[in-house]
Amino acid sequence: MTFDFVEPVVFALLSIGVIAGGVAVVMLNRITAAALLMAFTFLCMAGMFVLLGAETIAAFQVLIYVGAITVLILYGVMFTKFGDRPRALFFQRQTPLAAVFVAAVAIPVAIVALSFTSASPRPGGGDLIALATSVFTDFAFPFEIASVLLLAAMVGAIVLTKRDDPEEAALRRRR
Amino acid sequence: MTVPLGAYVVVSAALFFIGCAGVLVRRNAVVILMCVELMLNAANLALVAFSRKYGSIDERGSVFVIFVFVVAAAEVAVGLGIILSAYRNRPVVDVDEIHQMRG
Amino acid sequence: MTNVLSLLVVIPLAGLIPLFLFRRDERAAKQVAITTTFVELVVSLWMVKQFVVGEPGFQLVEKLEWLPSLGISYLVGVDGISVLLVPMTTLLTFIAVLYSSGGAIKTRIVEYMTAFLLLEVGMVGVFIALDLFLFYIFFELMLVPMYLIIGIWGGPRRIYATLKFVIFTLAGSLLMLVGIVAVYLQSADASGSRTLSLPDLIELRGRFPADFQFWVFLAFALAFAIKMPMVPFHTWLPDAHVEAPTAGSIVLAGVLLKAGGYGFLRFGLPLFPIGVQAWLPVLIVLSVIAILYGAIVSAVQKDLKKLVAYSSVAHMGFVTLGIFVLNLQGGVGAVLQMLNHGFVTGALFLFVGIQYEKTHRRMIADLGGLANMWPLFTTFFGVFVLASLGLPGLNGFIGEFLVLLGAFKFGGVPLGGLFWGPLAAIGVILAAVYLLWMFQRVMYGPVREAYRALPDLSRLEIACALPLLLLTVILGVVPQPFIAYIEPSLDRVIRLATDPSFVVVAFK
Amino acid sequence: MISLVWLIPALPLTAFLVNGLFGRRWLGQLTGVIASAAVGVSALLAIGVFLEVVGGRTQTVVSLYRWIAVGDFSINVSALVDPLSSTMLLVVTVVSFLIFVYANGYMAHDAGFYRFFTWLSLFVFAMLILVMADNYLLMFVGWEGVGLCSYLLIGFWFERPEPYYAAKKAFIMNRIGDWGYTIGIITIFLVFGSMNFLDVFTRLATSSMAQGPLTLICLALFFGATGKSAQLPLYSWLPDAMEGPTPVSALIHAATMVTSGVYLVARSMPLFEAAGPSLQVVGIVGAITAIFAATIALVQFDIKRVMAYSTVSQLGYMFLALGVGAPAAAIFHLATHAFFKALLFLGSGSVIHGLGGEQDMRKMGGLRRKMPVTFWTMLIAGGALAALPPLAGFWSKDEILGATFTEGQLVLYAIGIVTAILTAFYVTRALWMTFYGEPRDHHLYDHAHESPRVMTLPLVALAAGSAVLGIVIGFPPEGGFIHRFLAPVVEAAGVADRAPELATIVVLAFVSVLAGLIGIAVGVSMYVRHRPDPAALTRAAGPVYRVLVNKYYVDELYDHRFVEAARAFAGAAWAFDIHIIDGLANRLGWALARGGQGLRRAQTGVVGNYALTIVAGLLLILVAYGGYAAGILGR
Amino acid sequence: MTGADIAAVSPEIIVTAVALIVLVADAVFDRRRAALILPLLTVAGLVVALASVFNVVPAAQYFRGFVTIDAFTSFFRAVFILLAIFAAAVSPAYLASRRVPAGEYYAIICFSTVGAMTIALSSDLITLFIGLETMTIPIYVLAGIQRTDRFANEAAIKYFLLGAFSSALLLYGFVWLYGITKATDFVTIARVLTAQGIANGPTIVALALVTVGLGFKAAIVPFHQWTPDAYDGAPTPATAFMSVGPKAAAFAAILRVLLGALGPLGVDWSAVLAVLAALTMTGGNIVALAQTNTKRMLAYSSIAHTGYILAAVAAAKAGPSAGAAVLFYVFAYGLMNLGAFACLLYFDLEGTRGASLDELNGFARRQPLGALAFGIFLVSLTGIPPTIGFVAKFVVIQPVLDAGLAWLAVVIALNAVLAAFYYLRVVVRMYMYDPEEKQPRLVSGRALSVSLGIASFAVIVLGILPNSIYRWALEAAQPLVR
Repeated sequence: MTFDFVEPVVFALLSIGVIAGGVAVVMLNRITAAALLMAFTFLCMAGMFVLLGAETIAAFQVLIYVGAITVLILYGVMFTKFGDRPRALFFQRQTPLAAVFVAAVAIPVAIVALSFTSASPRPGGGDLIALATSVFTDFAFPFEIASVLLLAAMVGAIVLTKRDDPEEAALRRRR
Repeated sequence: MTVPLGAYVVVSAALFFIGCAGVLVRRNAVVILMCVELMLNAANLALVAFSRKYGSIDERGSVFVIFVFVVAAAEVAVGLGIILSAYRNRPVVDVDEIHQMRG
Repeated sequence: MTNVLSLLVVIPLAGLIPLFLFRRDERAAKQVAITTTFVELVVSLWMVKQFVVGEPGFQLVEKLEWLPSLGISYLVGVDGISVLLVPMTTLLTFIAVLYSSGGAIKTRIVEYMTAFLLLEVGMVGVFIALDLFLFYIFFELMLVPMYLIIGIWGGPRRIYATLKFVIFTLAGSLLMLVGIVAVYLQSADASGSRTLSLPDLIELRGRFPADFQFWVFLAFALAFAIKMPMVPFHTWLPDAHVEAPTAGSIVLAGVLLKAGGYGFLRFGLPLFPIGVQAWLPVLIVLSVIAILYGAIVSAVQKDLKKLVAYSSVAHMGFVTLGIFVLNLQGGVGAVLQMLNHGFVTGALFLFVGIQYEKTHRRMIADLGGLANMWPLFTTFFGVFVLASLGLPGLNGFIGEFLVLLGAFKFGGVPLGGLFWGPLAAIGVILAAVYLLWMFQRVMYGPVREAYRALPDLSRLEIACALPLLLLTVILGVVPQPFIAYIEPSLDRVIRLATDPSFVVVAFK
Repeated sequence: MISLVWLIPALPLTAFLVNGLFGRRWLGQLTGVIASAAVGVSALLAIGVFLEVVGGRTQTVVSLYRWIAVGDFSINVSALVDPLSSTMLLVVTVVSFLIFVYANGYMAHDAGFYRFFTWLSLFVFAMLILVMADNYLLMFVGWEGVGLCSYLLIGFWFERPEPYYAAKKAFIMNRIGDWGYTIGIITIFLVFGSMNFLDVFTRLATSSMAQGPLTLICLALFFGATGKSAQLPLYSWLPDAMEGPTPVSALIHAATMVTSGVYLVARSMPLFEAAGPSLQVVGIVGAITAIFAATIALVQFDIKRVMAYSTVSQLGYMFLALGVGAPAAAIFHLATHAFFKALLFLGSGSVIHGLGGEQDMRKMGGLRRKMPVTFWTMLIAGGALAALPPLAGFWSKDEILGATFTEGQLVLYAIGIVTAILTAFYVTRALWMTFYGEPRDHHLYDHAHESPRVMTLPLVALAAGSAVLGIVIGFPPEGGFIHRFLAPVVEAAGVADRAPELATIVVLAFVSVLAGLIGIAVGVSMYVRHRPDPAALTRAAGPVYRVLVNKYYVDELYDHRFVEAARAFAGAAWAFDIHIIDGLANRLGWALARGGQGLRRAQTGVVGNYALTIVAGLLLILVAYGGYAAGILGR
Repeated sequence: MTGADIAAVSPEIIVTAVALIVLVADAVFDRRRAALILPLLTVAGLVVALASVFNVVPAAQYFRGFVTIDAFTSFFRAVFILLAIFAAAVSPAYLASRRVPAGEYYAIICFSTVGAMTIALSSDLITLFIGLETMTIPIYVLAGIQRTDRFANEAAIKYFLLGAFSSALLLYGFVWLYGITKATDFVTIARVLTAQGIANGPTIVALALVTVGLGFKAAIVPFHQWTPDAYDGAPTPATAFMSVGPKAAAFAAILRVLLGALGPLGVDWSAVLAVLAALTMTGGNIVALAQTNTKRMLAYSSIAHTGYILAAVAAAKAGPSAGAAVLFYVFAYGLMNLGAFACLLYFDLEGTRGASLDELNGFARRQPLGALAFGIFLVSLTGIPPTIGFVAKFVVIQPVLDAGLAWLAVVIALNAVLAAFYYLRVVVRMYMYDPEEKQPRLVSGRALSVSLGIASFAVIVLGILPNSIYRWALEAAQPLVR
């Protein structure tokens, strides 16, 4: 088709969005804003998935990340409420050192990353059927285990956050 | 013309290490959690890219992504739980103020 | 009955059971321990009786599949070298337990006796094990009980002393463990089957290349040198002895040190002829240094126990010298010296302990004039001192003289026997110097009022000392029967160690 | 009789065991009787053995059992009975018996009576082993045994410090000598493949040996001998040994033990003959010791010390004899000396006994009236020592000097003569100061008394010996019985016994007698006529005198310089042990602990830091892998 | 999905079931009865699971090749379940005294065990990753389960944040592997890498990321720093479990991934792992020397032991003996280290963490058998015969030397000496000091004492007769060598 310049352009825009969003999450002072920008990053990511022709994944991405996870984290932010800080105080003392190290690792990795070259790309089109079948046939066992994982996580979250029973409350008060 | 696989991988790498840097530099535990999520997402991007660009192979990559979603969700749930339960005891979320145990 | 050796290992373990049952009753515990060690002693003598004199090889051998997946087996046996060391061990243990039951130990008798029985298992085991793995297990099994004995029932600085003892010993033995594993791997044949049994390894030692032997022998030598101890690894000894309870010192000096010299003879020489040749100069020089250095340092000791401890360093120097001159006289002398040192130094520690129990002094300067009040004590102690300084007619002389003879015959590098022999002989003079000096300052001189009332040896103490005294005299006057046990096996070991087909390689 | 030879040492051994085990509790004074009886019987046996040897069984080996045998090294416990050893047996047992009897009286009131006889019996046993042994190693047993007993007996009164210091000094100096002995005998084994006298000498005769090893052997053995027989440089223990009871001095430090060095060399004569220069050394050392000790004896006031130095000097004579290749003469002198020197000691012992322990001659004087027996017997002994004919000393010493002269050792001969003069002088001096003149300490004098019969009888017996022994076995000179008897043992093959013509013998004898007379004359003139007056002479010879009185300052040198140096060295060694060897170990532990503390600080407790560490680790690992892949780090 | 498949994973199913049953039971019974019943239920259920491990399923691939059942799997399954049983058995007294929600506690242990077992049987990256998370995430909760304890909170936060971070790294490594080899199952990955030959850029990155990720789980220096804090803060029985279960699982993962999938790159990683092993054991020991709190000291010592195990991994080219060494050591380590931590339960009162050295003074007088057990565990950790710890050292040194890493063997030996120093210091305190005045009372639990008795006895017996275990480990290691 003739609009084959579309993909690069969209890709460029999306990747700018993804990276900008990420940087913002790291740099922004206001937690809530950071959380929202994370959601934005996730959205751009979903766009990339679409661009890659993985609509189903994109859909999941929107549902789980933009939906569930962001909301969860926003809750977390609100439960652990606190005022914004002066800039000096929200980076750790080790920041410069950390920056150096991360750069030292990231740059070579990024260069290496370029060496991936695609073989014949697969024609676009839905991936739902393929996905579903493989998940419920080949990947049956990991899938079961994943459910155990979710169950465990649920139990854990509950046991950690459920209301204090009287003794515990007493204990806290004693502190 | 189509975007080469390398480009996707580079973007994912970039996002991954941005998240990585976030973990290293931020103090707020919740923000660190977000950064970890970014890293996972970067992994997802690479996965999808691989699985779509390699025509020959099946959906393993995409399936892997699904599982990563699950893991991410679980981590966030448990992580927030931990952070909150700690916050109840001592209203602090700055990780570098949490160092009663050291040495 | 052929598995008398296993019996020797089992008896003390069996003794633990009644000990555990009577753990509330101290008298019973004492009796159990004494009986057990006595039975052990009797059985060990019975073992000697079954031993056929003149056979160089291993006898009373027992073999049991133990770790087939590792090619390791429970293999025990004795030859002329070990057959006498076993009864020495059991005798000294018996005496130690007997003496301790006389009130020298006041607290936690049951644990104490338990430790001693375990210790006896380890000590006997070391002398009868023919599989390197088994040997190592027994070698280490000696460690923990002695660690407790020093650490719990020891003197004021016991913690420091006992930790030092364990750390030094472990440092050596763990390197030896690496060496053992190396031997194990090297023993693999084409089919990959490996072994650690000494007899097989002696057959297979052709597979040990020169550089391999160089390093692995070093690993073994370190372990044994620390155990002996050889200068400069000896500094744990004075501390351990000073802090250890009397019985502990007896066994430590009498038996544990022997494990080192025995190890050299049993494993070092036969397995690594080239390694031995390579390290020979160092070992000879260190031995002579130990003889002189130990004597010189003992000469200025203010503490009786320290003095005896350092004298052990010198005596062990004779043992190593005798071993590494690699000739028959030297070797037999070394083994005899091990026996003699076991009896004599054991006795010396016993008497220092008795003396301390009475006077509560161990500083030589605080003592004196004991001879007048304690004629019996003086006589016993005097005999052991004389034996220790190598007076002809007593046992000490035989071993040292044979070692010197071997040293003179020694033809190896550097400088040869006519240099090292006379040098080592000086050690005999020095022994006279420091021992007599000690003896007369402790025994002679005017009676101190403080000690006037103190009693002479008690019956128990005499009972402990008498066997040692008799052995001291007998070994000095009629050593030949004992030599007859040792000689053939030792001859075999020396041949293995000096087998030209190996030694030639060492010098190319 | 010879087959019973082992009974001779066995009896004293039994006495030792019996007295040792039961003496303290039950036997008490009986111990003396038991011991004396045992030795007496051995003496009888010894006489029997001696006669049998004289009768012609000149070489018998009586073997008990195999002592040590390792490989090519084999030693039996067996006795060699030949003229030499039987002579020694005789001398030892007889003299010992007399001294034992004497000691019964002398020690009667000592608390350690039983101990004394226990150890004295042990000594006799050891001494007999020494002389009977048929190989060097067994001889070494006796050799060390007598050393031990002398240690025990010198330190007999161990409540006082001097005796046990003297005892230790004696033992350690002997040990130093034994170092030489050990080297000697082991080298003998290396060279000859045996330590048995007969094997060694036969091999020596049959095969030709290199000079080097032989010389080493001989010098080493001789060094041992100097230790036992108190020759330079290891003589200084003997005078101090006088701290022991007098019978001990008489038996051990005059008659028997100290002569064992002479016996050793005589025994090894073939070796010495074969190793040329060493014999020369023996002679020179002997001569120098002789004159050296004699000069010291000139000025001592302690009567026993005079005798001690005299002993050293006389032993010097014996070595001189050995050195000039006249072992028979040496043994001859050994025998006579045993008698008259023992007598001198016992005599002075009796004097000391009579004066209640006083040993200083300056406090004595005029005692001849108080204790006649002691006086007359000591006079005989003194004459013998001064070599007045026909007393025993004359014959033996005359032979030594004669041999020296005929060997052409004129220097040594001169020394010998001078020493003879000195000897005569100091013995005169001693006897005079003790028995003549006016009593210088009246209190002592009044309480002085003659010793009991049990002590005087041995004196008389010994006096008889000192008087006639020489002429009995030593006449005619160079051809006496003793020569003919000992010749086969001690004269090495090939050494033709020189038979000098009568004239020389007479002249030499005359000269030595003259020397003796001169010495006596000088002594008499000095101490009877005070011309020259000793005091004046002392003042005149100030520095020389001081040197002599202080025994050439040798004790100072040995006891202080050497010992101090040794002690300092040992102290340094110990410091090294503690601070360097042990210190290193401890410091290592300390360093590790500090390292742990340091690393603990890396554990900040801050999550961010941990994460950063992880990333740093990631970086390092990337580098490492990259390096390996690029082959920089090498695989 | 056939019956065979179900049968193949029956142990996992049973353990999960146990978890659910316990949760239900916790809801049903009141606290007092629950305190008694829940541990019984757990232990019983786990024993059944253990039995089911040995039911004969032919060694093969199941679930379309996503599940590998072989000797290796069953060995690790057995180890995990054993450790879970032990951990469950020693806990009750503590849980009661600290009011820890028992039901969730046991359930979480079970969930984590399921994850661990999944790692052991996984045959591709995805399953392994899921298993790893299923094993880890419950442990985060376990560390913080005692909500009212600040140390527990801190431990949980640190462990979680770093854990999530390292998981991300590991995941990214996996992703790259997938990108390079176009596959996620170990066999194919190995094949492709072999074909590709020498390591190139992407491979190196992937390898590095995987090493770091797994290194973190196993607490290898320098990725170990979470260990002391997490172990220290977590409730002691949780620590006991954390210190062995996840570590064992981590090594299962390391073996599966490094040997199984990345075997072709062995030359690269074995050299690096050797160095890391040396660093790990030395670092762990030296810092442990400086500790005064026993719990923390044991935490560091567990790092040192990781080093020993890693040495065996680095010696992989020595063949099955290396794998066997890893398995045997993991087993031995699990037994003795869990025991050692459990011994601290005697001292673990409200508001204290572990026991300071002074608190240990005269322990032998106050609790002779407990002290004896502790002593045996410590001696075994030191590696002195006749204990399983010694045999473990022996079987580890063997492949290390065989692989030509003599220097590493010597380092191991010297480190054992170093370790003796602080282990024996504890024995000194227990046996050679007298009890202090008015020491806090000791917690006493019958279940605790009994299980400690059994464990210490096992340490000795298996130290004298280790043959069966070692043979099992050997055949379990066979599938790894291709």
